Amino acid sequence: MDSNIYLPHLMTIEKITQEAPGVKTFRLKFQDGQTASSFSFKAGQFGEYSAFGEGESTFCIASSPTRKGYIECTFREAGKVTSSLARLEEGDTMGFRGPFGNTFPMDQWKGKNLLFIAGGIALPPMRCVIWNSLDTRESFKDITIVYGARSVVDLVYKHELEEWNLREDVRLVTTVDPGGDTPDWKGEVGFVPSVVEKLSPSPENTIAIVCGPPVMIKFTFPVLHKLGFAPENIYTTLENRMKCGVGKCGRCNVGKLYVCKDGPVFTGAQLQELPAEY
Amino acid sequence: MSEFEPKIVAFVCNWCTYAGADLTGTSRMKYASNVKIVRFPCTGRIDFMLLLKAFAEGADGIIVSGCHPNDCHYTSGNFHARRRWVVFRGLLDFMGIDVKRIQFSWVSAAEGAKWAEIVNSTVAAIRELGPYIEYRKAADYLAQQEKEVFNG
Amino acid sequence: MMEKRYISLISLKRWLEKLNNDGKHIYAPVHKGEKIDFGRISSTDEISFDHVQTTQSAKSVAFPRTEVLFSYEKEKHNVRLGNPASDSIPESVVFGLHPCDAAGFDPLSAIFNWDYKDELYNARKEHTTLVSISCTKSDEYCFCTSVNGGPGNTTGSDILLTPVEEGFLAEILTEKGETLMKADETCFEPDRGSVKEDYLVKLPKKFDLKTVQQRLNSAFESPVWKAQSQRCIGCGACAFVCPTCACFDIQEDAHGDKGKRLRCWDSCGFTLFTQHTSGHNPRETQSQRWRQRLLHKFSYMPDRLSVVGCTGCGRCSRACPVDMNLLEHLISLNN
Amino acid sequence: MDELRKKATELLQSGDVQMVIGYEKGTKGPRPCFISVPEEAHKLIFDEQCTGNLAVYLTHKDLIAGQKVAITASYFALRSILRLFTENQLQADRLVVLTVSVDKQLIVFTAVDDIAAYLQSAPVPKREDDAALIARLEAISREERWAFWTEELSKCFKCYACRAACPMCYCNKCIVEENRPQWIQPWASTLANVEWHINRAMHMTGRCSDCGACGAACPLGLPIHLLTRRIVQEVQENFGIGANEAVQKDNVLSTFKPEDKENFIR
Repeated sequence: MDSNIYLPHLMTIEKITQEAPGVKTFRLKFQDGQTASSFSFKAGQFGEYSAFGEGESTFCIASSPTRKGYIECTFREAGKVTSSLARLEEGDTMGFRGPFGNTFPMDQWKGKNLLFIAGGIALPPMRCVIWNSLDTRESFKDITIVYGARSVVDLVYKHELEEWNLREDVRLVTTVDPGGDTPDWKGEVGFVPSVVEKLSPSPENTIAIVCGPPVMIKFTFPVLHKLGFAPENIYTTLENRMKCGVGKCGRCNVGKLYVCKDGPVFTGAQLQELPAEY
Repeated sequence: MSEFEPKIVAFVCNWCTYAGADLTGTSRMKYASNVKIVRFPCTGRIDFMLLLKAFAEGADGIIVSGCHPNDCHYTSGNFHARRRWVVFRGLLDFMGIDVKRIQFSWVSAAEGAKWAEIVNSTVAAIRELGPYIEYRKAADYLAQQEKEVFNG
Repeated sequence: MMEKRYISLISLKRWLEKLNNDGKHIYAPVHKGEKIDFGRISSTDEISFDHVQTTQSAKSVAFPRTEVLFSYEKEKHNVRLGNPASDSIPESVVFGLHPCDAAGFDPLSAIFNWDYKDELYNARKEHTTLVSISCTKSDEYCFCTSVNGGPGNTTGSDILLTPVEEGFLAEILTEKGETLMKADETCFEPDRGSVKEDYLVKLPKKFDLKTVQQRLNSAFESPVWKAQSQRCIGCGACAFVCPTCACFDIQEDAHGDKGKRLRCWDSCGFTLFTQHTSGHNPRETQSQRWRQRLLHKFSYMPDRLSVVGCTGCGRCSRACPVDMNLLEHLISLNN
Repeated sequence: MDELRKKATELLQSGDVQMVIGYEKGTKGPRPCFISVPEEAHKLIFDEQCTGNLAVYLTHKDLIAGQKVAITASYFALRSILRLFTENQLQADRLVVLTVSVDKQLIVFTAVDDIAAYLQSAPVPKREDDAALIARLEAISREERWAFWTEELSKCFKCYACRAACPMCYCNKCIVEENRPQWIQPWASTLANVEWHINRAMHMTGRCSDCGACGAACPLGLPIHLLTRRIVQEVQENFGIGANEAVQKDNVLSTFKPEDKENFIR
């Protein structure tokens, strides 16, 4: 079979970072030199990650396309595949198919303010865009990141959060759910939508990128509308269940759109048109 | 052709049969080496699927063994297991799965000799019956794909 | 390409025997218990000619219910992958399928090729020649004429046979069909000039496809889905017998360090089909899943792939344990 | 039948129930229907053809949606209803159970115990074809039985119509969908199918009404209901518990008697 779309690339796990309880980041390198040099992707795309013997799981590529030579994925141990991925060690082999799906239109965002709003384990898909924009910082104006998790310990990318916090050219607001704070917690306490409302960012020349669990999205969108953000200036990524990643297996569609092909990146305006199948 | 050596998997309870099998060893009793023992807390915990999986993965015979009635460490696990086996055996036989390849027994911690006898006689019986190819053949879906393309 | 010939029943059997002797795998409708279904034949005597419809469609010749995507072997830190070889796919002939089944390969091919090309499907399809037989009877579940088809429709077939008098009018429709005919051309006589339409079953249109599609475009929130799906018990019978349903699952058959990744049939009607690991389910209720099935076939596929996802074979309704009659629902949408 | 329609109208009109689960005329035979307005009660039918087990709908949460419902139950469906009561899946004050006896009398059950009493007194509908096939299978050799079942079950494509049609299969997640560990291979191939059907049958022990809905639902016509029927027989022969009794008792496999048969254990 010359071009078997279900055959994964073999990847070596170069580095494993424990981000939070049950959450790990893998840095992966292509074992095949030719694939490694020809591989390219854009912010927002995802892949199918294989644990051989268990199956595949879908995550966004969490590293920035500006960082060459590797890709990263961050996942929480939840089901069969992710639990088995979590048992792998540095130097082990896993599989990767991708990149799949559409991308954030970062070229169109040049010269604008970027407002990132993320909840829990949804920072990873956004981390790709954040680093992409920080690595090409001159292309954008103000960059604001609002990130919330259930509790302090659940915040992922803690080192990077510190790094962003220290940067002059980034405004970082972190928050944890009420009760999730610790005595020395210096960030906000409250749910992401209410923190955004309090922050009251200006919609002027601003793109909002929202990633989070369905319930967070559901409550954040109205806040953004209230603040005056036009639906076409709000972006999100949908995470419907997928198997094939290539528009065939029939799982991920929302109405007539396939999240794996037409998404995962959608604008608020597109979501208004779509039936609520996500 | 080398002689057929039956592969036997024994599912045994920790408290009686496993201790009994231990006694067989410490008493230096010789018995057939064809058995791989899998230890469970109780016969009540031995799911019938384990037996089917053993056959599918290459076992030619199976021994399931635990405490005698009224001796269960958990009072009634073996009674529950017994009921399950009654129904399971009946169903298997009705489906044509060879129940002669499954030996159920009660072997207490003191019955080292009985364990040796159970293993030896089971090995002999399975040697007589031959490898359980019939069952494993059903597991090979690639060989069947030809036929199954339109069965499916 | 189109050439007309005549073939007598005796010659037809001789031709099939020849194909069989040439090593081709011939699948044809045969008796399986009380049902008629496709099976590989070793003798032409096994073939059933007088049924209305086989239980299953012919799709599994190109999209088998269980298929190896690749194999793997783990060794310490490394993994070796084994790609299925296309030369292991046998040359196959499906004989005696009806036009609705042959037409079903169009939507299937569209799904497997609309963007990424599914070479596994394509390889099987390429190795298959379809010799269809026009319909001389129908039943209350048939509605091919309402979905751009017909009892003598040539779409998808390589050769279409229409029963006339003692033999068949043979329409050789593709190069593949011609090659197959030439395996023993002596079996085929010159066309006797039979008028095909005279021998076909008359099947009036039951609804207007355009109207149904238009209604569906704005019917997402309609209460009709809930009402229609009350009876549905959520099994996958309709999807599995359907000639165009292509939803699949990917599973792992692992044995120690070795294993295979498999593709197997799945159905949008199953509760867990779309359920996330978190438990969240975008299509939580049976009515949402029933709606997905209808909209996918009659709205999304025409829209995205320019092909209707239904050929009117009626199998879903025949197979349904609770008589979810698709035609009845389409007629009610039409009205 | 008129009596049944009258009763259904009355129940809906008085607001005593919000829905009647019954049979209506379908494409070829009777099919399930759901009547929620008295004007539609005339659609209801009930005769010997009405063999599908409507009790399956009683655990469909989207359908029932907290309503009080009435159901027209066949002999076997009554057994299933009893079992669902035993397994605490039904509330007696939210359900009206109706049946039509062999002498065409409408019976409205007022208590769960009345259903049990009716089942004892009414004749068990005969399924002679099944009995004949079981007898034939018992008469042939074990090897021939294996050949029979592997041939039949090799056809199964795992549409799970058998499971969907069964009132006892109300689990949110079926054992076949459990993937940690993957007990049963979820794809369709002979052994994976054999394992699935053994599991299905075993999980029915002492719970099966022997209605045959699983086999009737099978689009491929596989006689899988014989497996559950065989289990019913095993329970009767080995433990002396008949189907009517089993559905009312604690699960056959979660109970035991010290004197249970053990002639096969050494």
